[in-house]
Amino acid sequence: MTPFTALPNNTAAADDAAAPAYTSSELLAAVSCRYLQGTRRVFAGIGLPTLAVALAQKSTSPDIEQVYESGVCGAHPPRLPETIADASLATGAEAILTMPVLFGYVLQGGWIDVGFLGAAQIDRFGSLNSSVIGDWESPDVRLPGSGGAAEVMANSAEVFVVMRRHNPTSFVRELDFCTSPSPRIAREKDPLVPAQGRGVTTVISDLGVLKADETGELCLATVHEGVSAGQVIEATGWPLKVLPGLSVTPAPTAQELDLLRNEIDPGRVYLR
Amino acid sequence: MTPFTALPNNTAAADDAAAPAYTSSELLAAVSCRYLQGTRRVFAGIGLPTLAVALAQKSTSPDIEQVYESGVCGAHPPRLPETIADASLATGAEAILTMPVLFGYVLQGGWIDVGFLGAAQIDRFGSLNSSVIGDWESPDVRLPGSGGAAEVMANSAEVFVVMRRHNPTSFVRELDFCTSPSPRIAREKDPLVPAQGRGVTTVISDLGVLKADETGELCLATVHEGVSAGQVIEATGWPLKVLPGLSVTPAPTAQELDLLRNEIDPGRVYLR
Amino acid sequence: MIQKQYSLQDAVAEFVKDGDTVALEGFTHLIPFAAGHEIIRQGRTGLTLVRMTPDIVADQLVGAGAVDKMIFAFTGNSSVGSLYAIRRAVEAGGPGSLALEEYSHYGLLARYQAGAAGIPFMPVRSYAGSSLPEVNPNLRKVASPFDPGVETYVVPALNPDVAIIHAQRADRHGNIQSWGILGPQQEAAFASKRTIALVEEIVPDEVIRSDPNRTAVPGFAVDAVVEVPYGAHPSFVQGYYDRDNTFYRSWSAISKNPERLEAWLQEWVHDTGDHAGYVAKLGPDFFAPLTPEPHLSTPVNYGSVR
Amino acid sequence: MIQKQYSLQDAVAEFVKDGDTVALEGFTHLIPFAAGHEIIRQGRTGLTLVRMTPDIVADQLVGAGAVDKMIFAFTGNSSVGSLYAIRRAVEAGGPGSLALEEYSHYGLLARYQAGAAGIPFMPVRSYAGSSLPEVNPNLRKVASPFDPGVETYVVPALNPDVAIIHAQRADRHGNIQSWGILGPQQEAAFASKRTIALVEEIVPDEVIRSDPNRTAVPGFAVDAVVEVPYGAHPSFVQGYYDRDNTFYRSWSAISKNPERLEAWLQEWVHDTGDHAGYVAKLGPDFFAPLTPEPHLSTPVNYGSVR
Repeated sequence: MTPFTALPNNTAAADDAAAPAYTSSELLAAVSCRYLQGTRRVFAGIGLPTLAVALAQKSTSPDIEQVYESGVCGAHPPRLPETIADASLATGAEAILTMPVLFGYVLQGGWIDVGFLGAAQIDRFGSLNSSVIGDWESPDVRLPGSGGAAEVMANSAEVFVVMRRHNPTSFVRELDFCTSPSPRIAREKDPLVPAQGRGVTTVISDLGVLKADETGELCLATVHEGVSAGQVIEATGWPLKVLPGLSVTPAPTAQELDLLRNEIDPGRVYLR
Repeated sequence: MTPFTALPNNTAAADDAAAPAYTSSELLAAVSCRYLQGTRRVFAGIGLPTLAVALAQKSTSPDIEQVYESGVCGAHPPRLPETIADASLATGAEAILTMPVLFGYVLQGGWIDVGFLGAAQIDRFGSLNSSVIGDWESPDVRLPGSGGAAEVMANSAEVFVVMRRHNPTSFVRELDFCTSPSPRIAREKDPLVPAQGRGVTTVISDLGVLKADETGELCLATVHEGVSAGQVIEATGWPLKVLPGLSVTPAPTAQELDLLRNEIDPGRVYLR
Repeated sequence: MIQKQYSLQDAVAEFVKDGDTVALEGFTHLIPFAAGHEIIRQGRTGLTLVRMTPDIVADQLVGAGAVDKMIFAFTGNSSVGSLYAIRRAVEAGGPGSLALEEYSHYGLLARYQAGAAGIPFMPVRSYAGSSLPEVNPNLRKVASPFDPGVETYVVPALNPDVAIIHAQRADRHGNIQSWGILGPQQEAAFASKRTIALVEEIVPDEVIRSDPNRTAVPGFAVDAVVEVPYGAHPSFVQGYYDRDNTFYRSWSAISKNPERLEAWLQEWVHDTGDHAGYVAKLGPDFFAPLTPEPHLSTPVNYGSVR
Repeated sequence: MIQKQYSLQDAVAEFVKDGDTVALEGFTHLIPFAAGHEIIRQGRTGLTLVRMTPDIVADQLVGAGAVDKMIFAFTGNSSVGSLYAIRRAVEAGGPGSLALEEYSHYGLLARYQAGAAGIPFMPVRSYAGSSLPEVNPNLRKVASPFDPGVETYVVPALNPDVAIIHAQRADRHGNIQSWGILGPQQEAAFASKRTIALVEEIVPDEVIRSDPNRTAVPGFAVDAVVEVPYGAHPSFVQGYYDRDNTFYRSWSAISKNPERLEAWLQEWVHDTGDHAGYVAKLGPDFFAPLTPEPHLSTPVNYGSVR
């Protein structure tokens, strides 16, 4: 990841004049954390979301909880888990639910406030493709597939998407395949199937942050330090709208960086 | 219960010449046990079926298992359970399944060979009423209802019914209400719903044993000692057919009585 | 930390309202009698009681006039004899009588499952040929979209206003653990808008976290956790106390006579003031003969990083 | 007593046939690698592999030519990198390529649930607007009979020929106990016509019976129970050994090169002869650094009659 040069950010310019340089991962984690304010339960895999939730727990949102698709709730791992298949996530957790309970009762039951997803492609209204590049029958590249993403999209109150590479092949006008549909396309294609949740409200990329407007369209809300709105528009496959009052993404604060580096991920497992 | 006078029975006349008197409960348990030969899994509540299964385990069918609707499988209670709500059924059991697993996967999944049921009314093809005497909306007598009976009837390979009182108000031409339908009526009323299992194959009453013929009609197979076929026909609300070769129900053997009285239910909890 | 610990009085006052649909669950085991009594004490009316197996606690609630309707699968119990308050209320007929909505066990359980899972209905493998669909419009058929020649009965999702359950233990965050016969408590809790969990004891966090697979309902799905020792009496709590069969056998005679039932409710529910009063009235030696000998599970090793 | 204990060789020989639909389950945890290897050793072909998360073991089975079709929800894993045998087989296209039937997690889990519960289909709360129904005819809609204005997607029951699972322990009767992340093993076992359960150890009956709530699959639903220590390597078994992340990271490079993959299968699967040979080849000290410190559950009291 390219390190960004730290610059005083908008909200904490005075305090952070001496903030150190930060990496893209640190920025993504800190930004994700801020958007989690007021959230109770996050459904996420391992990686940047883990850092964001851990940071929120240690700063703004001590009661926030991460629920893993494996069924683990209220994890208290003695060290940062290396993979979702880390035994330390299970030991000492508050609950390990069965898979029918986790996917049926917790996820479909509407208990998740924010679901974190990644994808190979995202479109203007936040539909995601994680199945295939090219044609499904004879793919150019076979991707892993939905996993739980289709359920997370359909059932979380809102969804955050982290995209490490913002470019026109990932932010596309039209998906090659729609694995996890936005509520908008869901209602359009299957109007009688009740939708719950707002779909993708927030996309955090290496260039900036997109937020959904009232129609669900993803629009540029902030640009990261050193990035221009034009650069983001150029890197986006659809005509990207810019929200009024576009600002620069606040940089990680010294306190956030300290927590991430020295308490949460001292081994730099995810802070690559 | 009326004690029967022991008489030499058909199959073990020589051995059992000196067999002691037995009660109706002992007869019902011993007869039920015999019909369980070859059965692997029985779904039953507490009471006579418990005795029948325990007797089978200690005599003809050591591998037979009783599954309780509470989810307990492979119970090894230190004493005969007094009620289905007996803590001793859970302690030391091989498994306690959740209710969705027990009713969904085990019962609906087709794992039960013989389900034991009782009822207030039974009809010619083995449909059962355990809901109401009179009209459902304004009942003469409100009965407990199905409990698991409807599922046991619909999903066991076959069903045994124990009726302690054989008379025309319990063996009826027409049920007041059909709580647990025979596969015959199920197919007639809901022909597109797949049926599994043969329904009631065996009714053990205080007068004799009815067995289903190839059409599913319950016919008199044996009469208990001292009971005539005419008595049973008179006590039955439909024109009861008699199977060819009607015989006298073999009495409990001395060994069976010994096991029941001295090993299985020394406190005479169910051998009332 | 979100405050989850309540007194039983406060939990019932805050989470159970007149006219609510209340799932009071526990299958022979872990029946939340103490909560039923507190509902009577607080004079709730117009409740729709959902319970797979309405038994003595349901008879008490009906006898006290708290319940207008009962959604159930099996009411009564051979060791109880008849539940006369319920029978009187049903057999009376006409206005003011107890309305019934009748299922079989899995039919009602599947309603909880569908309610918990956010799906509109759940298929079940029963009810073909039954009279129940004639008296219960919630038992309907759907054709399989995979084989037009196949139909299945389905039941609709049920989402009670509040679930009330009892368990052996919880932590202060409301993570509920139980063992022995589990009943439909997990389904009822997830299906309901609010959940009150009574427990025999609130234990240190470390106890719950030493065995996370034992947690049936995670704290986030519990609104109030209430420590109520002996709160399931006269039913039983595996490992804590056995069933009070003497009381069960005595109930039918009490319930048969409306005056006697009223006197019993006055003496054992209203006059005791709260569940601690009820336990005190039972007497200090009451539970000794009902207390089982210890029979512990072999610990399992979850392992920890080296 | 019904004989349930098998060698892995005999269990696979008796219960896994060419052309079978095989559910090989374990969600990150308890993946039955040893059974996958034995299937390769015995040269099975034409299998339909059902697995929510086809990962290295699936890549090995596909690379060995055992699998014609894969029913799945997520294939690959960020810590594995690509599964090249699967990618080659899929991206090849045309005859001889690997057929796919694609779901999301709950869609496939719900197929097991319906298969286990004997119902024709199971409703799920997803797939509206998705492209998946266009490529998978098993994702269909049904109108609710309770509200004609409401539709739901449903998936059909799945009943594999055989389920293969791994667990911590069992008794000789095949009562299977596991803890940690449970995955879809219970559903897969009940949905399948036959079940093979691999366990780290077969323990005395008393151990299993000391904690009956821990039993995920009762003995009657298990056809073969096989004691295979370290049978889940390189995945992990909670409390027994951690995941071999080094192997996971190394796999992509092996799988990328067909000759290297073939050599790996020869060396580690065929030439080892059986799983004991595989473990011996890893060496006597191999598992020491992967073995966790003990972290025991607090025993619960089931109680016993006085």
